[in-house]
Amino acid sequence: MGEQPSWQDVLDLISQLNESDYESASVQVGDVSIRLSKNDAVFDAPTTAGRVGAQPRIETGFDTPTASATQPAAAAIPTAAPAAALGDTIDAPMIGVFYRRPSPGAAPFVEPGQRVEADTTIGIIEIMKLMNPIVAGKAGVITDFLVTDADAVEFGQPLATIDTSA
Amino acid sequence: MGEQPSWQDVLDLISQLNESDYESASVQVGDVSIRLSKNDAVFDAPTTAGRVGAQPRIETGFDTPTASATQPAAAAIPTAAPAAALGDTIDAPMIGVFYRRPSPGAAPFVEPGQRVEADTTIGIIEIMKLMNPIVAGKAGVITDFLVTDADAVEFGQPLATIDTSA
Amino acid sequence: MSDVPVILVANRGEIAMRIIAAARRIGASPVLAASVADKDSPAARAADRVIVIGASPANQSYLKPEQVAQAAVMAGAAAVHPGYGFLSEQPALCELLEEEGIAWVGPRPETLRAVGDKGSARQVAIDAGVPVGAGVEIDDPTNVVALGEQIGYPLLIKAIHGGGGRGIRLVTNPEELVELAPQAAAEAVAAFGNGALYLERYYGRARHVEVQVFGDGEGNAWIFGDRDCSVQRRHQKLIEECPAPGLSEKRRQLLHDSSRALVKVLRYRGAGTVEFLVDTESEDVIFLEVNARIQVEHPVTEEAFGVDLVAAQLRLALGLDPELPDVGPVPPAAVIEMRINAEDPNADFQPNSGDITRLVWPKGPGIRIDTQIEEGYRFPPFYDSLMAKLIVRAHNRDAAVAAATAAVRNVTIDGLKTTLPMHAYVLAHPDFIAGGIPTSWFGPVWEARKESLT
Amino acid sequence: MSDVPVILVANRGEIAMRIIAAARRIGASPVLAASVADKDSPAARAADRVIVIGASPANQSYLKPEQVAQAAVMAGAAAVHPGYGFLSEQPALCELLEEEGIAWVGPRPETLRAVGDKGSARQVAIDAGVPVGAGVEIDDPTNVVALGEQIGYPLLIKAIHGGGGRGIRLVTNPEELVELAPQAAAEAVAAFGNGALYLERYYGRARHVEVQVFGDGEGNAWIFGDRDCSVQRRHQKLIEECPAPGLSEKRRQLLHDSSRALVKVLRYRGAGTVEFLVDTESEDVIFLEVNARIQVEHPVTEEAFGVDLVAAQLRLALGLDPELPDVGPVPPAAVIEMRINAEDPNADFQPNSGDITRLVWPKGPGIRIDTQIEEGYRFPPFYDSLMAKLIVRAHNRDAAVAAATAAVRNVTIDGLKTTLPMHAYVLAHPDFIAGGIPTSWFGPVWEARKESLT
Repeated sequence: MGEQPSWQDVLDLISQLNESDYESASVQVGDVSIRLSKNDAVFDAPTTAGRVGAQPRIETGFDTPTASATQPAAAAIPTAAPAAALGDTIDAPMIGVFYRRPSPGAAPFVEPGQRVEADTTIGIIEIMKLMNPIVAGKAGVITDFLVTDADAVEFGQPLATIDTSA
Repeated sequence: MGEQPSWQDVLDLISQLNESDYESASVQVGDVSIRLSKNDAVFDAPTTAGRVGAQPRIETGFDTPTASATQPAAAAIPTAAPAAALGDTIDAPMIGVFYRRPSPGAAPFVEPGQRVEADTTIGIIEIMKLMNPIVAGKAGVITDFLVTDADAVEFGQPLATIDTSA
Repeated sequence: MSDVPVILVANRGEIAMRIIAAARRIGASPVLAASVADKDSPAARAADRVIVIGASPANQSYLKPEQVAQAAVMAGAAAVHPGYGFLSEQPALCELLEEEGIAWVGPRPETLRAVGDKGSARQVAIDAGVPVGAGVEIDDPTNVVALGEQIGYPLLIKAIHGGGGRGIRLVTNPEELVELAPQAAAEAVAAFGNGALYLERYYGRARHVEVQVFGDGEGNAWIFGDRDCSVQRRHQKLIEECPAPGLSEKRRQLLHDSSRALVKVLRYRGAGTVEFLVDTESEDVIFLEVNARIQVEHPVTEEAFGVDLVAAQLRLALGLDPELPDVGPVPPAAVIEMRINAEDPNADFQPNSGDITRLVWPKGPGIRIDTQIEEGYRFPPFYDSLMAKLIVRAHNRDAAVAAATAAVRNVTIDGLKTTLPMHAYVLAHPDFIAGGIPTSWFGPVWEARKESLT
Repeated sequence: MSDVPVILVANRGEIAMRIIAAARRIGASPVLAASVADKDSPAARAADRVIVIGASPANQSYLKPEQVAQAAVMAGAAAVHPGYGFLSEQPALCELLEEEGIAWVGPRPETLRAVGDKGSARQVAIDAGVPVGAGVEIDDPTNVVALGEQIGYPLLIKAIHGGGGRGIRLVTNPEELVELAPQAAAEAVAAFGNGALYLERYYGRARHVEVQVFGDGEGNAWIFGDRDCSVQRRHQKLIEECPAPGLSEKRRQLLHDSSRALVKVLRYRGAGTVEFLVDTESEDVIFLEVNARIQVEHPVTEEAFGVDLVAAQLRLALGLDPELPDVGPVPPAAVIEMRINAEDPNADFQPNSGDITRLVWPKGPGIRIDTQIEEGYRFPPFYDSLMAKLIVRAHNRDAAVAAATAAVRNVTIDGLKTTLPMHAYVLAHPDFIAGGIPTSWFGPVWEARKESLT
């Protein structure tokens, strides 16, 4: 970097990092060093080793394979954590009223613990008296339903959790 | 960094960090180092000796006797300033035009390097044709003038730096 | 049921903010039906609740009647305000809501149908005694002189089966008509398989003037003056003002009386606009269409007359007195609205989207800003390019133009290209300052400016 | 020298924002003279430059003429706008600036002197033929019946050397006067060492009505209608409106003509206000004083008439045409301003300061907010308690009261106690809705409310 950051630069960077999605960050430029953490689970190691010239360096605290990689700030933004398999959900593809059964009194389409394929119907969404079958969209084991039978749901609302690694 | 942060800069930074989402932070600029923690679960390095419970902690890198003292942030605001001797300034007590000499062509009231007492006149501020002598306000050695002769100055603007430890 | 009625806002952007404000004005609870892209928008934050109705593209959310109706049911809405565009003039949503006993903030579905089609709207106008454009079918292309006289010059020869601008010829005198009519018939046969032609009067230098009406649904009308919306680019309005400058008392009365007659014939309910073409080269005034909704440019009328049209719409839909005054034909102020679009006027008005990094609005007397944008707002690529409406009021038109000029100069929007430079240019142009420019004015003037810069 | 004139804004808070907006309106560059406490304020950010003139307490900054003048010199100001309060009616700053060739946005220093003193202001009014309060000195306390008749009842006996409310007696009929006058004389001798008394007419149920004037400095006046400012607590205005409701044409004409005569006599320059007491129990109209500055409540006039008084002040000071229209005596709209103060109306209007944690303003037609506050702003303890002015305009007074009621309901200011609950109460009170309450109305009504709550 041609010039040392000014004090204002430092303030701006901290402010920018605060608005970012990083849990923690460490930036060192020349003799300017900034380390920040939103969860405190970091900074145990000797972090100042391995400077990359005068490049700004950001260290995230994620314990994933990418955590210690050195990369420019801009590149880091959307390449987030590898979707934890257990947290996967099946989301409502439309607004309406969600039913787990084909008709009142009938057995549910699926129960938690049951394995589904992408095209397995897991419920129905009624929108203005039109019934729309809802399929799982991915294969796996339904771990839980997040809405109750006959709940109104919005577009994109998680209906059920699914373990796609199972 | 070309310039060292002033004491006010440090206070501003701490205030900014306090309003941020960070649990902990460490900032080092030149020989100024700031490390803060909202929960104290960090900074296991040798510098963490002498923590005061979960209080935020400020460590200045100024090489003064108080530099490594641990103190709460709130207390640090105006009183705490163990007046870093080198960074101390004499500020304009009024808006006006600052003169270093009693009259054009005359010798300056004081020169950098010169020792002053609290009541030593270091210049004049003219406000709407009224001349007001400006005294140092504290004893020490004038290290530098921050404004040029006949500069317009605002209220509170630093006029000169003074080493009060000298 | 609570005694605070819920208003479902079935729109986005600045008009969603406007409807939310009107709901708050009358003490109702605004709930926003939003696409995923808008679920955290400023309008979403301003509402009491947000219901996500569909994906970001409008055709998967804002344009789906059953999704909006479902949201209205879920919200327990007493009424649904559709804003403008989207489903605002579609009978479909209106009818779905009727079945659910939810009020529609707009005219009856039969009104929407009657004015939604050019042909039937023309017939309604004729029934109401409103002047419509002269048009006549040609029986014999070799015998057209009398028909030409009947229509007047200049006129257009149009192939009845043509469309999209094809099969149209401009004729400025009888000699041309005699020469071109047989040719056009032959070409129409060749191009469309049918040689039927008709003649229509051509107004190359007409203004767009419209009348703000508000009907009680039983044939009675409030008339809130007129607006001039002649600063247009490709039929898109850029600047609107109230009142229309330089209208003779006689013309104004014809416009207002015609609009009143239409409200009566339609038993029109709520806010609407009757659009006219007002010729600058003849005394002709021609009915264009009825816009059966609140319009983008309604604020100029509100500010000119000191009324709240959107609150009045809501009140009427809830079965209340709309609380509107009877006013004179000319308001006691002049108001100008500038549409600030996320378009680059120096690059053929190409739309752009992205983050608004800095935003400063002018302040002071008579300034109103209708917008959803704020600093840090990410202007989305999915919807139309209207970012904000800058509305300026003063005691007369000269003062309003001066105030608008200063207001435009004092807007800062960083991060996106906007139409602000275009507004600055138009407001300083002697033709605009003089008032009464036709809709054909802006295009060539802006082109000429571009050429003068290169 | 640049052709963009610099305007030094010698004030803070909402009026600093207002002057900055007016400077931008006329294309000038606003520079703020700020105390240390205000150096990072919203007004500071809105200005092109900030000059720190002194410490936070006003008597070390905003009240120091030489510090403000010095800032004006340093800014290269073409003119200094003093706002209201602080140095706005002091000849001192005005004269310092004159020496430097910097324009003062306000009347001449001799005008400030002439109207700054009650006695000389009264004499100016008498010279201009403006009705002043009847007052007469008592020669002989045992012979007062004729003097009493001359003044009229009720009246006040005042000790000439009394003051601060001491030595004043209210008398409602001649018998009381005969009995009390000798007593009062004896008491005055005992208390003030001098028994001199005078009689003054007492108006217990008078309204505060004022006229907005704008003089060209050569004797010509624009009159921008009147304002009613009778909702007062201990002489502090809480709510103002334009026009004053229920004034007869004759009274209005007397007020306006009197104001015009004063402008002429004073060769008044710029914006000013002539305050009157308008009795509700007699036909009396009494001159109170001339306020030789822009007033807090100027926006109601601006919105009612569609003018920019502050921009006009700046233009006039810069030697330009103020660009003001001639208007009729009654504006074509009704406007109400509510002063939102950082005071707790339920705790004797005790002021408070601190952080504004949440701030939501109502939006919609006819709403204007004049303020410096924003979310996160730390309301300082050093200055007066005015946080914001909420100004609402509608086509008539009933609609304006309704709109104001809704607007107050839709303000959210968290972090500080404000006068909003007081506004909600007054706006809903039948006396206020009826219009024309006297200045003595609010005090007991608010007390009675408090008692009814406990």
